[in-house]
Amino acid sequence: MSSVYESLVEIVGGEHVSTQAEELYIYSFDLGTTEPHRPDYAVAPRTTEEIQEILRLANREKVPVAPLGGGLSLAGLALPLKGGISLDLKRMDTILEVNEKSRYVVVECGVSQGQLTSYLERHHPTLMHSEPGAPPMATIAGNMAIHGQGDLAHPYGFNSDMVNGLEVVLPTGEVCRFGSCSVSTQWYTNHPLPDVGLFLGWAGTTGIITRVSMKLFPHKSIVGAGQFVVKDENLIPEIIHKITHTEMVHDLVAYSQAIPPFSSGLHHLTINLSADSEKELAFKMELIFDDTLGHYIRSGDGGYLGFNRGLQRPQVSKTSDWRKGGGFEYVGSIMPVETYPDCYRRGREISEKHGIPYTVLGRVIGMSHAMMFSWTYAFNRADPETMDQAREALHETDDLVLELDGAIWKPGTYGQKLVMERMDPNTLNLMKKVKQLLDPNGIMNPGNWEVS
Amino acid sequence: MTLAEYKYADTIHRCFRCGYCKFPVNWMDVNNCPAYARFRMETYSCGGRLWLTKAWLSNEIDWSEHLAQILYSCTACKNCEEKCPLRFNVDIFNMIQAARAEMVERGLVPAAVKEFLENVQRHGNPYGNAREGRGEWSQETGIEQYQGQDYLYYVGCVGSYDTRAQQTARTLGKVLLRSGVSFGVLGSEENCDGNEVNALGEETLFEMLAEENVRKFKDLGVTNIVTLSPHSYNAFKNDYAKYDGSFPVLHYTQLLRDLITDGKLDVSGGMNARVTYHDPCFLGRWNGEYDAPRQVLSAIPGIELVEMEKNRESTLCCGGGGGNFYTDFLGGSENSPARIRVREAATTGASVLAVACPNCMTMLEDAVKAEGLEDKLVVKDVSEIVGEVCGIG
Amino acid sequence: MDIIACIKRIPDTSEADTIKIDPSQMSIEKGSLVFKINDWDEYALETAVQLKERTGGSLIAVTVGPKEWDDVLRRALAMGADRAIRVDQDMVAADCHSVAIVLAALTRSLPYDLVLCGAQSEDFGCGQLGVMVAEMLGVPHAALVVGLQEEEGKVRVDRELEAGILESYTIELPALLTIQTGINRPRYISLGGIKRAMKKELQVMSPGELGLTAEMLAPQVKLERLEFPPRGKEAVLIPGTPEESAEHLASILQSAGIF
Amino acid sequence: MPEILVVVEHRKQRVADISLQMLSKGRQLTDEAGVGLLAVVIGGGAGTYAEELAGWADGVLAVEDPELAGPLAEPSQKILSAIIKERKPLLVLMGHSSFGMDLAPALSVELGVPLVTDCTGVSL
Repeated sequence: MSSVYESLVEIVGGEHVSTQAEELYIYSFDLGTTEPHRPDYAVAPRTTEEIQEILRLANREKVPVAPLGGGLSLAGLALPLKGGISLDLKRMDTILEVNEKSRYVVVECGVSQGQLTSYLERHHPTLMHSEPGAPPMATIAGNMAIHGQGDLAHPYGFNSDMVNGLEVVLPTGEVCRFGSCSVSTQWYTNHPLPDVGLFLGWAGTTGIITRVSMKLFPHKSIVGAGQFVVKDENLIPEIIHKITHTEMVHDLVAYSQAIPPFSSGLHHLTINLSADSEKELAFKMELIFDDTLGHYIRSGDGGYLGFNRGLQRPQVSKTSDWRKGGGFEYVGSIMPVETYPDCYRRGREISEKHGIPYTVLGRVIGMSHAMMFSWTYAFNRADPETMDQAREALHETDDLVLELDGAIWKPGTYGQKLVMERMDPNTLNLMKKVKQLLDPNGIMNPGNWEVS
Repeated sequence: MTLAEYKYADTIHRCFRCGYCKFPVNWMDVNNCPAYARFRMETYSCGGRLWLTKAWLSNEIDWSEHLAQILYSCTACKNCEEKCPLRFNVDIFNMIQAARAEMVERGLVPAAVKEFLENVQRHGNPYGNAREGRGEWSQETGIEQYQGQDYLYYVGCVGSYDTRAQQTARTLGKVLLRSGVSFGVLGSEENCDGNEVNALGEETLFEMLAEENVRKFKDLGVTNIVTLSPHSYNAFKNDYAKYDGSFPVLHYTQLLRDLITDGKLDVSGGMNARVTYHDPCFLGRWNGEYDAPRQVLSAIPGIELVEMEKNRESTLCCGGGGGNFYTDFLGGSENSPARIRVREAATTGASVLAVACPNCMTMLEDAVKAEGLEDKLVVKDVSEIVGEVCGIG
Repeated sequence: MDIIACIKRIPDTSEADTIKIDPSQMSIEKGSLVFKINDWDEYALETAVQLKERTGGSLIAVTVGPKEWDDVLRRALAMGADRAIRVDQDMVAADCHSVAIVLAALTRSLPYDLVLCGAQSEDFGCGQLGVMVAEMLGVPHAALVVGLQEEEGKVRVDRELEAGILESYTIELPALLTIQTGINRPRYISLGGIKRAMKKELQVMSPGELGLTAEMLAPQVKLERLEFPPRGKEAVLIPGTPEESAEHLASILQSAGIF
Repeated sequence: MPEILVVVEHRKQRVADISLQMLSKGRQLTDEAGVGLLAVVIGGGAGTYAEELAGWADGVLAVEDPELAGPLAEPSQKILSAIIKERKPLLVLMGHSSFGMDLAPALSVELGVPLVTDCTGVSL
């Protein structure tokens, strides 16, 4: 075994590879409820070339490699399920290029959400990217790889829809480029070349993304969020439909949670607006809160809770402290917007059955084309019983998603099995062939999307 | 001791390891936890360190040299407490310190920490230098021994023994003399203030140092203290009260600011220089004093004060806190925090990097040399800048 | 396994220039010096404590010296010794042979399987004491031990020879070993630990209680004089900027007839 | 004839440097005092050094013993104490090496002969 270690030291340098108990302990944990899986090596490369050498070594020695970004997928997707190398990519954190005219950014795979948001605010104030609600440590590429969504999901869709190009190291060590960057020096579009979209949603089982080009969008000087609340969950789909019809809104989220108690059973809508002038803002406000939502207010079905300027950075980590337990995990799904009422009701039942304060959230994707719906289960890391409760609730929720005819977003191994059981057999078989083609020795993040 | 007896048993597991603690306030990079910036492995991040502490205390992992080094690589800079969105953030360093106290009691500390603490036990300073030599820095400066003057000018170990920091101690003494301040020093009678000893977890040794110092100060009739180092300032201000030693204490930049506003210190001579100021953690994040040093610098005509992007609550620690100026667990790389910091200082176009702490002075000056920036950037203590303006050599 | 660890108190002279030889030229000025456990003995103590932690049994720390030597025994107790004994006799100027006689007499009066001493002391550096005590006790010994593994009734020992060669032995107990630095990493002795160890027993004995008379302790080797070694080759620190020091160096080399 | 005895160490078919220093010091002392210099070498192959040592010492005593591959303190002590009791040398010189430190103190106690170590200067 030591020969692999010595080779790794040669590739990345002694300080960036460890087989010591402390590193193996920390890199065996996901932040959610997934059981720990211990790597044999923790490795932190700095360049694409180092990753190539690591993957060639892994192929020679049949050592599994699990790529790791921020490690915040909360579904164990970056855990070394079969041991081997936990490949921490966060040292590759250079923002390579921002192109104002074509509105795109090229980043290394370790660039974090917080870092990019800050960079754009300081250097390109008229541009923004679709920042997910995950903690700022989450990486751009990692979020891309799981079909993540951010605060521009409505109106512009999944973050993975915003890919302009990828640089990927294949499991066998070659570097490939997809999109315009494969033929030109410009990373401005993913199309029109033959689409070889084999690296998003695969949970890192088909290669390691080392560079990403991503679309950026106009960032207006005034940003803020309006709050609207309704009692009846059945109204949510139609309200979303009407709001999205105005095409005036950035990011539209409906959520409901048991804490604080007064809000339990209520459904809040966070409506992000942005404008470059007070006039534009006033016009949008009137269009949304008077013309579109006015009659809900007058009929007593809904309430307007005001509009506050400036977007507060997402503090989702606070959820991890609800039970003073330093932990939560959620099932994400991609559902039709009209299933919101069932998702809420059935989800609330599961939470209450397991004694967990319910938290559900629906983020609109595109023009109400779909929504990411999540059920969050907090637990107390020091109390295994609550972790078991949360784990059971998560699995039951995975089942619920399929029962409601939806699709699980970034499923862990349990959810993957459910999805594969229902997936079209030919599609499943194609997935198998693709993986065998790209990863003959089965070293790329094994344990994920294992087609039996 | 088992996890149950650990003072923060009900808090240590609440860390979600979400990584906020690695960022400065403006989120620009993940280098603001100095140990993580140096090693870029999750074990060295604040979250990693808390998880490892819990794992060790609940016997999931054994003690090892590597674990001790990880625990002691934290420089007590409190960036994590500034950034963590969770309610237990006020206790983060306390949790690390309590784990260190457990390692101290079991005798299982890194060799460099053992040396540091033994030298303080025997010689009253971490360098192991003889006590008689502690007052030599003040020879031929006209600074007097303390006998009841208005202020006790407390210098601290680094200022007393480190050759570069001694110059700062001398200059400040002369500036105070020039301003007509009535003060005296303890010279070879001065003992370690214990701030780093406390941070390293040797609680009983800190208690002894504090009690001895309080008794000595009271015997000498000390009324006010002014410190050269924010580390001493922190100990006297926050930790000596429980040993019945609540003396009014000022960091010297606070005194200089008052002297200037009261007209007792004339800085009108001015100095033409573009200066950037580095907030020391024990003055800024620990004690909320961000303005006094800046007010002193801004009072000097001709000084153009430019801010680094990481300033005030977002300052990037020089890597010298928590005993690291001696144990140097974060040294030896271009990612050593001090070297990252001087590179940032250079990008402001400033020719002078102003500091207000002897630890920062030694760490950042070495970093300027290591980065080959001597011709572009010089490290000066705020007192030295004031000294130059007043024509004090 | 019952273990006896012999320790010595010596000045902490990490900053060499503070040492002054007193007018009698028979010892150094104690004045402001600070004292500690002899480095080698600290490694021996750590070896003893680890052995006791592994095998159970008792560990007694012993020394020969005046009242102020109690502080090193307190530290030994804090490190893990069960009890401590001091033979009240100031033998700083005595030769190793006389000290060995005292230690051998004391050891004979105690239950022991293994006696551990430091290989030498930082002050006089004779490196004789342990092996002399072994000979007096008539037990097998090994000097400069860098590795130790206990077995049933015996110990496996590694000795460090020149050029990094290791020699391994198995020695029947009871035995005496002198310990070389680097065998382990001595633990830190916290002030809290020392305070807690105050409760442990520290027994003081006189040489008489061990049946020793002044004549028996008469030294075979007498200390005549202590002095600093004569200034050997001169090392000169050439000050100034690179240009100045280069010039200065050139002139020195020329005057030395090298050019 | 009174004499100075030098205990010669050898390892890997070579006389140890420290022993050469002892021999040259012994030679200097014996010339000054007009006494004999005896080199004693013990262990397997001891005889092979006789010629080399003869260049220094007036006499060489090689104690050949195949079992004694390397210089072992305990058996060497028995042999040396017998030689010293018989020849009663004025002075015994030995290297302060890992071998010397293991042997000399024991020999000194057994023979009741005073011992000084780490010497940088010797004169009769």
